[in-house]
Amino acid sequence: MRSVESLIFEKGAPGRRAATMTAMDVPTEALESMVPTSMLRKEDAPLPEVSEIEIVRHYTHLSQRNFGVDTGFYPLGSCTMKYNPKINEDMAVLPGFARIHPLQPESTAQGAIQLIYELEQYLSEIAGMARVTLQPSAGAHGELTGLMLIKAYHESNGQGHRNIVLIPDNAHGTNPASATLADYRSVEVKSDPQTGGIDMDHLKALLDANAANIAAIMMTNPNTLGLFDSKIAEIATLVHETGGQLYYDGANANAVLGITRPGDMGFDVVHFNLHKTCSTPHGGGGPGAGPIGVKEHLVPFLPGPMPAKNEQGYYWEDPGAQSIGKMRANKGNFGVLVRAYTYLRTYGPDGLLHVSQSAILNANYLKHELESDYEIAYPQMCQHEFVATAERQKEEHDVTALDIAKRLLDFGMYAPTVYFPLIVHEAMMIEPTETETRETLDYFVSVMRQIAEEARTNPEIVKTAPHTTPVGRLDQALAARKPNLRWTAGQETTH
Amino acid sequence: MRSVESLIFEKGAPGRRAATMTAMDVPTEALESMVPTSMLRKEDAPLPEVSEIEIVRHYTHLSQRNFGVDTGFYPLGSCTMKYNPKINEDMAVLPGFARIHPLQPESTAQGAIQLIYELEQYLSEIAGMARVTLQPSAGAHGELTGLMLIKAYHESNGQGHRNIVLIPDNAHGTNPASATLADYRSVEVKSDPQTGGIDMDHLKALLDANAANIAAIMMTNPNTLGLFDSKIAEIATLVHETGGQLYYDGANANAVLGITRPGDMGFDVVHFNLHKTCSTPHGGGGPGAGPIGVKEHLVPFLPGPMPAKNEQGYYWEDPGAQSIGKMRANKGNFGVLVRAYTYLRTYGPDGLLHVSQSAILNANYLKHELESDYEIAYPQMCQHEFVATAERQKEEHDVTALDIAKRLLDFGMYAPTVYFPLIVHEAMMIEPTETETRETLDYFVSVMRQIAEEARTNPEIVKTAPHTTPVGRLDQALAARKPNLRWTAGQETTH
Amino acid sequence: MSYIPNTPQDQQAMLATLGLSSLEELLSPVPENVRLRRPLDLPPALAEPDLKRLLGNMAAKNKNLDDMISFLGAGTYDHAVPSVVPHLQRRSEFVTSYTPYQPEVSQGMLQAIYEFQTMVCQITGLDIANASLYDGATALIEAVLLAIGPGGRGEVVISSGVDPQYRRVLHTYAHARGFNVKEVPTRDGVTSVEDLDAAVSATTAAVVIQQPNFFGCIEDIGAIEPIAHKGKAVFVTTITEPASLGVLAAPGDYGADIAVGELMSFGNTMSYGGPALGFMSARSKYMRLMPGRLVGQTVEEGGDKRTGYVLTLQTREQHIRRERATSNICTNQSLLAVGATIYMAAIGKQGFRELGELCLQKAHYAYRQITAIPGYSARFSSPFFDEFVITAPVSPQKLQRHLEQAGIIGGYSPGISYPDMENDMLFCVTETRTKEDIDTLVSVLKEVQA
Amino acid sequence: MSYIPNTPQDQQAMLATLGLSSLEELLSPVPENVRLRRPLDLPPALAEPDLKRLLGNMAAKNKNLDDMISFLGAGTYDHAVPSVVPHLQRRSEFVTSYTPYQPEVSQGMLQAIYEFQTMVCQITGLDIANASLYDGATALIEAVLLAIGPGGRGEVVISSGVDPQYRRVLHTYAHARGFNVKEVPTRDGVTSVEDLDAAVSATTAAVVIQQPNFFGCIEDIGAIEPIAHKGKAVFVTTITEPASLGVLAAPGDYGADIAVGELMSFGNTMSYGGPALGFMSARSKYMRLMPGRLVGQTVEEGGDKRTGYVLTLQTREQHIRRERATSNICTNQSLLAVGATIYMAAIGKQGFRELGELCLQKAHYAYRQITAIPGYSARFSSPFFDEFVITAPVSPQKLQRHLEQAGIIGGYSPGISYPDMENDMLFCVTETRTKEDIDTLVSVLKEVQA
Ligand SMILES: Cc1ncc(COP(=O)(O)O)c(C=O)c1O
Ligand SMILES: Cc1ncc(COP(=O)(O)O)c(C=O)c1O
Repeated sequence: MRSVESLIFEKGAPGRRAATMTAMDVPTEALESMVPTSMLRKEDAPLPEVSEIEIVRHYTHLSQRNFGVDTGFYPLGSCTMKYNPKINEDMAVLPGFARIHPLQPESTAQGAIQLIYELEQYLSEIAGMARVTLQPSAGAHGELTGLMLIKAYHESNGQGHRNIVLIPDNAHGTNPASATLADYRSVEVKSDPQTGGIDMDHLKALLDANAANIAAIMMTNPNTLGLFDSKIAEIATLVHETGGQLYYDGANANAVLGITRPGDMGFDVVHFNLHKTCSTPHGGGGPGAGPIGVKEHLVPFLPGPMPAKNEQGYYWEDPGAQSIGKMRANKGNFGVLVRAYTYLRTYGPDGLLHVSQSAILNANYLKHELESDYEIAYPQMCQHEFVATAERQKEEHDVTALDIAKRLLDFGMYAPTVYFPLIVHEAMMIEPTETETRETLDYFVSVMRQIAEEARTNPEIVKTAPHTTPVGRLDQALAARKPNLRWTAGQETTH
Repeated sequence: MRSVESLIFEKGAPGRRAATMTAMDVPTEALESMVPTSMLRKEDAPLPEVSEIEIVRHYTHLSQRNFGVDTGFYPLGSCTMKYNPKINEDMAVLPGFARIHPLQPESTAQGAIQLIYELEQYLSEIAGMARVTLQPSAGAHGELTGLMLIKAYHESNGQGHRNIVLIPDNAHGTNPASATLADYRSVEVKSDPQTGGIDMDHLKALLDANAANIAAIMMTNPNTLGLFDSKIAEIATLVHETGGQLYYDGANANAVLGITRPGDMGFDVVHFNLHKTCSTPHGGGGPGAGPIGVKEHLVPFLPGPMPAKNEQGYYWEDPGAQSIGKMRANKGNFGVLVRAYTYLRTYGPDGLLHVSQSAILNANYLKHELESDYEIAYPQMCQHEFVATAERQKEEHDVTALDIAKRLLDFGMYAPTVYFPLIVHEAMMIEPTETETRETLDYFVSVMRQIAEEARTNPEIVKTAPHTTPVGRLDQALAARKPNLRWTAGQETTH
Repeated sequence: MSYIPNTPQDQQAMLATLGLSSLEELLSPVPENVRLRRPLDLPPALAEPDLKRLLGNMAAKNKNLDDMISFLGAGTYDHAVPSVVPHLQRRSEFVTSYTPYQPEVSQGMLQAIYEFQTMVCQITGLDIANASLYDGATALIEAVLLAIGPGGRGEVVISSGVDPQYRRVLHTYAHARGFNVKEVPTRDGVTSVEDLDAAVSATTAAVVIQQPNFFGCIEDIGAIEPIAHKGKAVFVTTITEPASLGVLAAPGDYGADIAVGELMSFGNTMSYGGPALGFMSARSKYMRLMPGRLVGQTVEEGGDKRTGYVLTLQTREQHIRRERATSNICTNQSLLAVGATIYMAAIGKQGFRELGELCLQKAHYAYRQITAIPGYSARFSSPFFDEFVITAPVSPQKLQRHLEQAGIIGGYSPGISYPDMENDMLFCVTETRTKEDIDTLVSVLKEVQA
Repeated sequence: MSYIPNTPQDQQAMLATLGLSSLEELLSPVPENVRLRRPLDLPPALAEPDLKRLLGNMAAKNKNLDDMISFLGAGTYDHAVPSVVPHLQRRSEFVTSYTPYQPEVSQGMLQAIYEFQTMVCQITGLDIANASLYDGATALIEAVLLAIGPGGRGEVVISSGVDPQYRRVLHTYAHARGFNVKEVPTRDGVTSVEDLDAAVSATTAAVVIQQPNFFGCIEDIGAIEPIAHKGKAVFVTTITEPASLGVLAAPGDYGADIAVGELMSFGNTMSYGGPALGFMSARSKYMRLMPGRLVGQTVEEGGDKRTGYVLTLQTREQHIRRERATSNICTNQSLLAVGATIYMAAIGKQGFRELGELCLQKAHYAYRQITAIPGYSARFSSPFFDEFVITAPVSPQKLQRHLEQAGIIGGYSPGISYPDMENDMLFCVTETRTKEDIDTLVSVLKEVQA
């Protein structure tokens, strides 16, 4: 049933309260004797005045207006929306992990440093890298960190002038955005329309034309089309020959666990999205963690501190003079790292291989079953995801990928990633992950086929979807044209 | 939107698993060498074979198909569906409370015994009683305990022949059912149609006729009509004069905190429903806790053990020879007691008085606002609840209390208790509790008025309600005629 | 701290609607002769953080199962709870709902209970089960009351191998209700078949045993069942350690008419023994005599006839049948039933067997190690599941003092209830005890000698 | 343990559909020259209970805030979290959702973030706020990058009263992006106004301070703001201790253009410093330059025009604008923003002020007690909020050893970053420290003398 929840600001009444503060158990002094009057707050911040039951019902209702992996199938391509194990959540909130201060003495944080130390080892092994820093807060943050490392490396070799980062046309937007932040110029590499991999001729041409200025190439493998670039070893050689470095965007690492390692493919730097590959929940947008693994030659440049161990126990080692510095306060998203650690210890080596194999199987199975009704951008065997399109539906019935996405919501499922990668028209990027049952996949297929049938016979129902969600399609244009980014007194919700 | 969730047994597949068991880390022996073959299980119990994600989605969906206080207004009369504070839940799961064994040495359970010891004191003070046993598991269990105490008391006085328990006609069903279990005969006392209290003439007649055989009278005050029986002191005197005891059903204690005490009214025994008055959550049916408070003369009969304290600390004292024995294994619903303790310490004396005052205000406010559209069974000032009726709607438009209850569900609220107390036709027993906002009460009023209007103008919409719930009205007759109390292989859910 | 949302201003406005001006005026129906005219003598209100500090300190005064290695069972068992269970069981829609009187908005709880009833049948091998009872002890009582019938008179025969607490409760109820209880002694840790045979007569209403019994011993049902059924008695079996059903025969398979017991250890917290989770499972013929709530499957009244769940056969219950109800129970243990349901789904068919095997193997390993220590001997030779009685060279009090210093909580002292077992200790070893835990226990025991 | 639901049989059937017979065949696109032909060298899989034991032991090796009385702040603050916050924040519909790309089924998260944006504005007194950034340090960077603009060159002036970690991050970014950073020294614990005046020029892109600053001292904004604004610089204020805003002037009121900082301590776990909750609030004119996600209110396209929430102004972001985006951020800290939102609703208007007052009063009580001890003196005389620097008679290392024995974690040692503060300790006293805690600290300090 359609419904609207008014804002918390529209609830409550003057004087209403929920949580109470601890007693003032010390002798007090006048505020003015402690703080110059000019620096005292003039008016109370107009935060809500609501009772606890109002808060509980409000946010309970909001949660009920939100779809998560626990609600149903979430085939959002590139996002690896796998099941988030409950044990991970429980471990992260153990007081010994959740209630510790980042600056407390090392002697009182041995378990925390040990966990980080061991997690570094596990990720290094999975990536085939020498060392890993767990500092970056998410994938994009990792990308920037990695590019800074590459930059520091080039500078240390007197190659500080290298200013070009090659980025495939199907890359994620964070790749070029990160390059800009590292003061690099992004140059697009075309992909091969047949293989979906890098267009080798174009790559060679770009390398030739810019040989002295190539800082790096950023790639995912499998790429965002879900295709494994089989030329990867050759690409690595070519890029390395020009003096460039290879950066591996690990957003698709769920396809390679125990199968192949970025380090072995020839990459110099890799980031992980622990909130994808390692099952830490995405929390409606974050937090995540984007550890960076590097080959030996980049180790001196890593940001600090790094975990270390001697006879006395675990400790934090300050970085050397070549370190790029620090990417954020403290040691990283520790709460996320606890979850990832738990995940890796749950599966072990055989389990992780099976994770990737199963993710690949689920994707190929879906691809196969959808072929009859939808165009598949690249028909070959895919890895953990693939790109279907609504081109046929668009052309024949004016039904778009967006329409199909919205219609899926009516069946208790989330939608695939749509209109990405940018090089595929009407793209629907589908990533089932390994944690879905065959029955769920079959249900998704049956719904997708039904939607294809509706597009043929009753396109209106698709074009006006969704029909069963709490609200109908929202006016995005209005939101951008007249931005309303915060509530102001007097403003009212329409029901 | 209407929907059905298939049973967990219809999900999964052979060999699917969720939780794994700890490793077998000891040397093993053949089962047959340890257990006689005849006593070995022949076939595995056919429990579900499901993966963790299936379990999570299944029970998440089930929760979404359930309405709680956290979802919305729950004016279920006699059930005191007040807000269940979250801190109570957190305290109850502290490992020091949740992970302790009932038989562990007293020296290792000092905090637990202390909590029980202090909670007994608080409840004694609230009830105006000498001591309280926290053993009974719920209200009905408390009733039986109380009646057993009364019986033991009479027996100790050579009055073991007393076999009648007087019970008002508006009493809850557990009262006579408990009397039967204590081998007592229930005799109904009429209530006065004007005051709603005990019909004094009828009471006197019953007392006269059965003077020597009166074991006790069981009453709530305020009673289930939400009315305070102002004759209570006189009733107590009359019953005591015949040698009978007074039992106070504390289900309505939310109306009397700090205002009046069962002990002061003349009652000899009282039970509390901590899952009502003390805000412990009802859990969809339980658990609760039904502590019993008694006057001094009944103390020797209390079940054991009872908490005690000396210089060494807290300990459990075995009951004396006159004790009735034991009402259940171990010490009571400790997890519930932790919540109740937290609740009482949250409010303190002034707060508890304000709880009852506010509950009474909310009830009178609703009663006043509904008077225009509904019959009110007893028009006088009520306590924490009151009984409205659908008599007018029934007579004029064939719309029943049940129809109105169902229609309320369409507006995101639970329904009042209907058809209880039995003496009121088309009863709708409404208990808002103190934790509801004025806005919520006003919304309820507006919906009730709308329903009254619908009964006049469009009765069908009420009679076919609910319309927006996960399922429509269910066939209760079929359920009772062809009971299906468990799933059996092959049985299928219809969607 | 207060959860009353309405402010004094809100309340004044509401009072004004009623034509009143103070909260005190609302109390006029309460006559002065019973009014409390002083504040309650209770500790003052505390703010949330201060209250948490207070209760945190109180909880810390208890040694919990994470602080100590415990070998206590005796009716309350420590089984590992998968994380998934509390995450789902504690969803507030379940926690904050009442008994599902309005099925259309209570399908979640109703369906979960229907699944609970089914799973209880699956593990007991019986036909039906109810929605829960207070605990194992009162479940046993309810079974006996069912057997006794509405008259409330008659006699039941119970093995003294049944948990002493349960028997104490039975005597308490029997005295009030007016029926007789005959106890049958044990021999070598199991019910004496000869004495049982002598005790059971044609008029015995119920024969009650526990399997495995309080000593952890496995009763010889092959010998007991024919005796139980030689008259018209209802044969009731009590299961306090449900993990045993992973490897031991199901009550339905060995001729029990009713199985009752305790399921708290499946997915719920131990919480000093409560809230607990009594269950009752029975042959279909007892359907209309069952105590407590029953959930049934049905369909919509309307045209779509979707499947749905309702409370059913309510004419058995107190709110309809009143003094003639099958029981007085109203509030039960639903939320714990939800926990047990999710638990059983989570461990599943295979895990349930493995659980039984783990407990059995670990307990037997511990038994072999302990009985190999000079001075320690097995009290009984009967087969057992995950508990066993050891006769120690010193009193259990002394033993416990030594164990406690090593961070161990030893077994229960059955001497409390069985006078001839003064130097005995009842050890319990579930799957939550590691080999290392057991070896630690053994090494401490070795040091304690007469 | 595995979360892969499909069994080998399921997978065989699916492979058959694909005309394949083994999982290995699915890996054919990965050429042999990059295949890993050995198992990963990782510890073996663990069952859930065994893994819990492992991690439980690891967690127990850390001393947590319940084990010790802590006076550590220095950018990470311990504020009590009302129980209601995690109960709601951790509802799985929030936790397990992705960035709300499909608004129709993500209204809950979108509305919560819209409320977060509003509350951030309410406490900062500024016009707009975004949906969160990684942490306080990177939020500061984002503000500077906004001020610097797309060219990426220019100069920013920052007070050395800003958290040394934040400044370290700024230098790291500045080096890569290619802009300059000038640091201004402090005098008596606050930014030296003369030096600031000298450092800021007409071409300075941003002037950055922290309020209260790293020493807990309250900056004299009345003197700073005119200097910051004398050219075209963006005046950025950093707030690491948001409780201060309960009593201290709001950035919007003292002329800041952008306020950034850290809100993790509002409703979230401390978790060794992360995940954290960076925020950015600004004057409206920076709306289209803001980094990160923004949620906006809108209405349905259809006839009913119900209110709804969407991600908006996305053309600023990397997935649309790519190399010309205002930031590279994608995944942010939404779930922590939800926590902070519920927290701010729970403490409310009145509680927010009280929180500030409690911290202020308790810290000043501690300050008075400590500075009264012979040998201990205040390092600065500037006003402060809930942190202050004490010069001790011994080194902070030695002091900490003594404190640790008494179960206390002392303050941070600013000497690590400020070489002239070798014998100093930065004490933090929030509302979570009781008078008893403070008195215990004072009594231990008294015992420690040179
Ligand atoms: C291919 C790819 N690269 C990079 C990213 C950025 O990662 P994050 O969101 O963790 O910053 C994503 C996230 O969606 C991605 O899919
Ligand atoms: C008036 C009254 N008495 C007794 C009871 C029985 O209490 P319980 O459900 O806790 O057994 C109730 C519960 O609904 C009640 O309302």
